[in-house]
Amino acid sequence: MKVDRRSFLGLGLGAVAGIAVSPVGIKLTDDSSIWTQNWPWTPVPVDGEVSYESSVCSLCPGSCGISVRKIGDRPVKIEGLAGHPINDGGACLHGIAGLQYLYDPSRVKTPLKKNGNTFEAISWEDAISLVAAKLADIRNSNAPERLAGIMDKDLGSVSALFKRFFNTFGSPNIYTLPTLESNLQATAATVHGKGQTIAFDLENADFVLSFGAGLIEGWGSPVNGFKANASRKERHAKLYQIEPRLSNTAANADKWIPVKPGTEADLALAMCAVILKKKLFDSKAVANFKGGVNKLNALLQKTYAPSKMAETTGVKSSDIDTIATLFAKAKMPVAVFGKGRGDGAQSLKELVAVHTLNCLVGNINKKGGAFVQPETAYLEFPAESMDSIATDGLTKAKAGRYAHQVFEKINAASQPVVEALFVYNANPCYTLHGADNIKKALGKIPFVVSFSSFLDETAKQADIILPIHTFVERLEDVPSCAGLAKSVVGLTKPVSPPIFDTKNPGDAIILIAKALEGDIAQSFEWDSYDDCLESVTPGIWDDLSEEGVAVISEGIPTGSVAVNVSFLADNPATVQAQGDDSLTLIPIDNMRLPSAGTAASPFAVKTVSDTILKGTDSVVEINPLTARGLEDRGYATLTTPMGTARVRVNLNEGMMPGVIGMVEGLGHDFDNKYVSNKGTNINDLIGPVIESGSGLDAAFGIKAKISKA
Amino acid sequence: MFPFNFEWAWDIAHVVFFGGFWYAIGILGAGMTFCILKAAYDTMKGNGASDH
Amino acid sequence: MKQENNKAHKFGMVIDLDKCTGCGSCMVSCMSENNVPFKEDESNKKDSITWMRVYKITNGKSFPDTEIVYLPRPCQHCGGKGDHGHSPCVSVCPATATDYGYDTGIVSQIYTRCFGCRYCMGACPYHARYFNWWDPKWPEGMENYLSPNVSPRMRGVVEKCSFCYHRYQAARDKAYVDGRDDIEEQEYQTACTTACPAGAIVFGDLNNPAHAVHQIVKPDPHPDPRNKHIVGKSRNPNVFRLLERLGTNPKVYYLSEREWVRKAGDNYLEGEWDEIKNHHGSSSHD
Amino acid sequence: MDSALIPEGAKRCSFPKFAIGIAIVGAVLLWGVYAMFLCWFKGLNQTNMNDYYGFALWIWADLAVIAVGGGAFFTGLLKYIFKVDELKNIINFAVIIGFICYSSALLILAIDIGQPLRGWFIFWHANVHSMLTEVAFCLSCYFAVLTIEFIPNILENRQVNRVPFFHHLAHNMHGVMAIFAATGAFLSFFHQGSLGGVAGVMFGRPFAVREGLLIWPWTFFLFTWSAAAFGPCFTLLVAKITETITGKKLVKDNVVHLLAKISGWMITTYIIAKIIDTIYWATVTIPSLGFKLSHFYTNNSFYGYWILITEVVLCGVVPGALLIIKSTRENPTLRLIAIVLGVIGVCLNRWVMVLQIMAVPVMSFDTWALYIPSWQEIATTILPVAYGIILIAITYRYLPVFPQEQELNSIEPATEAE
Repeated sequence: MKVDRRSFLGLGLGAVAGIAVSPVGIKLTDDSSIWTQNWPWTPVPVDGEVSYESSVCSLCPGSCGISVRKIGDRPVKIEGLAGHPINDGGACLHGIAGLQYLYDPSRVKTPLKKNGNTFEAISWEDAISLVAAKLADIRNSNAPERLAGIMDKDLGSVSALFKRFFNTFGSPNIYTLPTLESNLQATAATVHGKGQTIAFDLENADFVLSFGAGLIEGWGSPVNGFKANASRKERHAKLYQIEPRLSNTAANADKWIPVKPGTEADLALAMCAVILKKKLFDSKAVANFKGGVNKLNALLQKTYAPSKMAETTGVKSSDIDTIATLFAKAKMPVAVFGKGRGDGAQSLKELVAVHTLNCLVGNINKKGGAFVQPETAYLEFPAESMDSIATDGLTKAKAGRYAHQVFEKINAASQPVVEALFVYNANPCYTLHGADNIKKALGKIPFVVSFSSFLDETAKQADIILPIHTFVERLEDVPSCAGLAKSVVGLTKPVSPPIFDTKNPGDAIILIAKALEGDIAQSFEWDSYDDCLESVTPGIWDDLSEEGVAVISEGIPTGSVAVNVSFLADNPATVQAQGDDSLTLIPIDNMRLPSAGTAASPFAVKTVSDTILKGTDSVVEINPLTARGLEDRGYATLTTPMGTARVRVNLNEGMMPGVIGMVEGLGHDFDNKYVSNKGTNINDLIGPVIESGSGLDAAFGIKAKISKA
Repeated sequence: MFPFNFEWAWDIAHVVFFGGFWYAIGILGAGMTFCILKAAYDTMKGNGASDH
Repeated sequence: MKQENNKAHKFGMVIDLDKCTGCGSCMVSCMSENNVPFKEDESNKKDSITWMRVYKITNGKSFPDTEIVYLPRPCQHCGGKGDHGHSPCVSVCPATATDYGYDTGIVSQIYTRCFGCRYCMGACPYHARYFNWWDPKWPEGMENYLSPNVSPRMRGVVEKCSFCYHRYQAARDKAYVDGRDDIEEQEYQTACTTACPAGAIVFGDLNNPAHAVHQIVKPDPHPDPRNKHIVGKSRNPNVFRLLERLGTNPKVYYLSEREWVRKAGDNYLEGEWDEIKNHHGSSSHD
Repeated sequence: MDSALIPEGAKRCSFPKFAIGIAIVGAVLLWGVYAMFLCWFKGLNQTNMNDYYGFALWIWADLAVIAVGGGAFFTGLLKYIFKVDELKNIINFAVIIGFICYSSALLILAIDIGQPLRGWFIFWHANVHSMLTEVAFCLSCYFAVLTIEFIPNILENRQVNRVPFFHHLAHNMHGVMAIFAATGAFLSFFHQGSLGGVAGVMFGRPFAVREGLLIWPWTFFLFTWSAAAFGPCFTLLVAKITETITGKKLVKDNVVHLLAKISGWMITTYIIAKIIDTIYWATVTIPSLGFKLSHFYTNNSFYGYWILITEVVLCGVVPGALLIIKSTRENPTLRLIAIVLGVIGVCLNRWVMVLQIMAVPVMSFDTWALYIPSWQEIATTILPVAYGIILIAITYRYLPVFPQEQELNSIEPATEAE
């Protein structure tokens, strides 16, 4: 048949009409929509049996109890553990987002060895033998003190294992980074004597005078702080917050007293002067003070009278008088110290001056006051086995009082001061002031071993990285600390099998010790860290393993506490900010960003306001009066003696004029696009200022200038 | 859209709305059917393309 | 639909703004409970999916009289004018992809039915609705923490807070297995409520006088004599709702002892606030 | 080479010239099509819309083309129902413009929705309480009507008309066109109205919300009215543009004057209603919600009172007055100014009722949200314009669109263009 144009047209139209009335179209339409409802690239979570496991979060010193919801083997959600003595159900955003750390594909997945500028994966056996070989060399050269170590804290059995390792190795050079707990211990040591720590009974105090302590910004045990703060409303307890910025704590407080940055110690002393002058102190308590109360009083009345301190601190002398009086007359007052989170740079003068207020009103070891108690001790290790190299090594002087001094020494020296460095759970290349100098110092150390879950700033400087379990994968004892009124030990449990080829840090150090053989190996005779933990916690293991938590002490500590005021009576100098510019740059602690070495989780970063981080720029807070010529959200160049940063500006009436605030916890530079390369690390812009006497880095800020970019 | 869709309810809103809708569809459908059938009829009856 | 008991629930929330610290736990708890995705840059808050968003509000005064308050904003689960269930979004959704549960008072969102017209987003004055502008992507391996209780949303649909409806379903299922008619107050709590470390969020059934929310809110059973569209106004002088005057009838109430905070919850003409502020439901004017 | 397709007795430009013109506009069209596929395959992240601007440029374009496309239903209504017979000379063109506008609107909607493959859920799972449902149903049905109205014109093509069946079909369709037109007017009334209702029912948005009659807010009636009023302006404007480009007079002045007069009276009555509505809204509706008028027009870098004054006075009162006064109406320049202002006015009204609603903060602590469209949005918005030009060019070339063309151009054909 000849197909002419017309019949072709007819056939075509017929076919179209046929298809149109057939179910093909409807079927295709339906199928395509069903396809969009099941796009293969949109994940479908696997279902399974639901179970809950209790554990403890060790992301921060808070030591909160957590409940991990699991579907089959896989943890899917972290929540606060109801009934836990510290957090009773509440949880902070970092803990809740903890699984983003666990499953993070940018974790260190296997042991790594640096090869030029890159890392290559090696086996655990190779990694341990490389480390052991290097350490053996150091010992063979009879200079065991040239092994240094840095840990995040000096608490719990893993830290104890590291210390034990250093002891048996023969090096006194093991350091912790400044934490609230270390600052509390330093304060207690100065006022009450060594081996003690201070806690604050915030749940009961009826007048909290906080010298910049970010009680709801991550200070101490954050969730506990939130709870204590929230309970103020029902208890009708007052909170007076002293700091240069309208922080969340200040905003939540009954009164915000703006103070010039770095003059908190002066203000506290002025209040002491008022209390002494008006005889508002607890005479019974003060009668037992040692170290020259009269000398101190004379100094305070002469140098720190409110009239003299008004100009210095920016607080009216009448206000100083009123607040000091309110504080002294309150039934259960407590003065809290530790600016921001209380970690990082702090001045001992300030800490002691504020604590002296507590001592003066006699609230030590009283309900609602400050608790002075011995440091938590529950670990019972067997005696160490020491060889002669170890005993000799331990007699050598430490390379510095604190970690930053060691780094300074390394940078200054032409000879190697440290041959090898262990870094455990710490990120000094990010958290210490003048972070660039720390990196430089690490570069000068021939052999750096990092025990880390993440390839953070410090791990990137390491020669060997030993990947460790996250808190979701490991067993560990987690003692509470950080100013908590009760002392408990929680047990972190491996609720998830290890996602990658990682180990418990305790196991890593045991393996290294065993590889070194001899006395060191003998001191680490456990089969595994898990065995070790059980054997060194004989008093509480039953509670720990069954309840997940052991209460060491709670309630008001008994017994009298000595008070010595000689430190203040000698009138230590107040630390000044470095530089000559007219403005002062201060760090802001924000609950949604951890200031410690670990970067925030993607979820936490997502919650960060656009007045803190915009795109990849840090946004600095500045009072409109100070920000002449700067536009809100506009770009600016921020310059300090340490460096320059391009930032954006947030005109903020809650900022004291003359002060620039910049959030801590941004500006990480490692390979994780969700949390890194965002904003500026303020520790690059601030340099350390060492407080004479205490040796602490007390740089509360730095002088700065800002101009339109 | 149809009474067998599970959102459907025999309430005033559905009756008015879909009443109007099906009414309009009905008119258009009937009108077009009429035109097409009539055109086919006209085509078969006459064969010129002249009258207008 | 058959209900467990004769009386319909009306789930609602009270958030104590004096206790809220702006810590962000509720936001993250919500994200991890509900499989909310994240992307590289979340600093543009206008395209950042946060079912629970915490606003920072200031009193607008200069230093040192400035004050700030944080206001967590989940979906308000509006009952619409007269609380008849015609919430601003439900009434406009052309495809019945968002619906009002008359037995719970919860505004649902059916992701597989939403075709992404975004009319509901335009209709919502609280910006509680979010569009999936991008395909949700989790870094390799991170999809392992996704919960099977809430399906991840595909690109091109709107999502929002569901008052953790899956938790209600789970609680109801459990009650059914236990042979109980109804669930207990503590059995059904949203992820933000349980996470809040300050205990600032209280959740429960506004229709149940035994529940804490009811006791705090003391909802007025009568329509507001000033505006008949407003139902369930709180008789607690410190409690307010966001944009109550629009007649959206949210089921999220806020509590604050600070007057400027309560005033910030709605819009007032000059002088109007002083007239209105002491009006707390119909009974206060009897 | 395509002379066999060109209407008998009509002069058209040479095919190469026509082809070049089409190619140029076609390039723009392809740019738009490229952007369209980007949006479909990569998603709406290609736009600058966000969670504050769920409705943006496209929805404005959608409402605007439907408003200016209103000329089709209103002219049809006048022609077939009210028997205003002169309008038969422009009805074909009005229908084509309507067809272009409505097909564009449907295309834009298909790009705008996040899940185009599920777009039919709006019918299948219809929520009859939603104004958008009403829009979708009436829009699609009315598009069917426009297609039906357009078909006879297509069938009048010289070659097609030779087929007896098509000839008879065209004839029969003309015969029952009044019924189709009536249905079209009914559908148009509701979808134009429901497009207005889309804004007016948003009681969470004080800038949009209006009181009304039964379930229909006042914007429902204002939108229908304004589409009927300004639609003919657009028909006249496009006819004028076509005349300019072809260099031929295509519609007699008396037809133009009549349509302009009707439009003028519609605009005038509409704008009175609009002014009353605005005053009522400003003095009764929004104060009851706690807002002052200034809230909507200050504290931002774009939306000021100027937009209100431009829309209502400059592009409403002025064209209305120009078109109802005989002397100005019959002055070609002033008439052109009036219809241009009118078209701008109705587009501005749709802009305000879509974008300004999204921009205005409602919560006391919220801020104004402004947005700048991405190039993909702009390209896809220009796409219908290019498509419209091409379709008009083709229909003009091959179909007897203007019944008066031969009469008006019988003596001496002027210079030709596409």
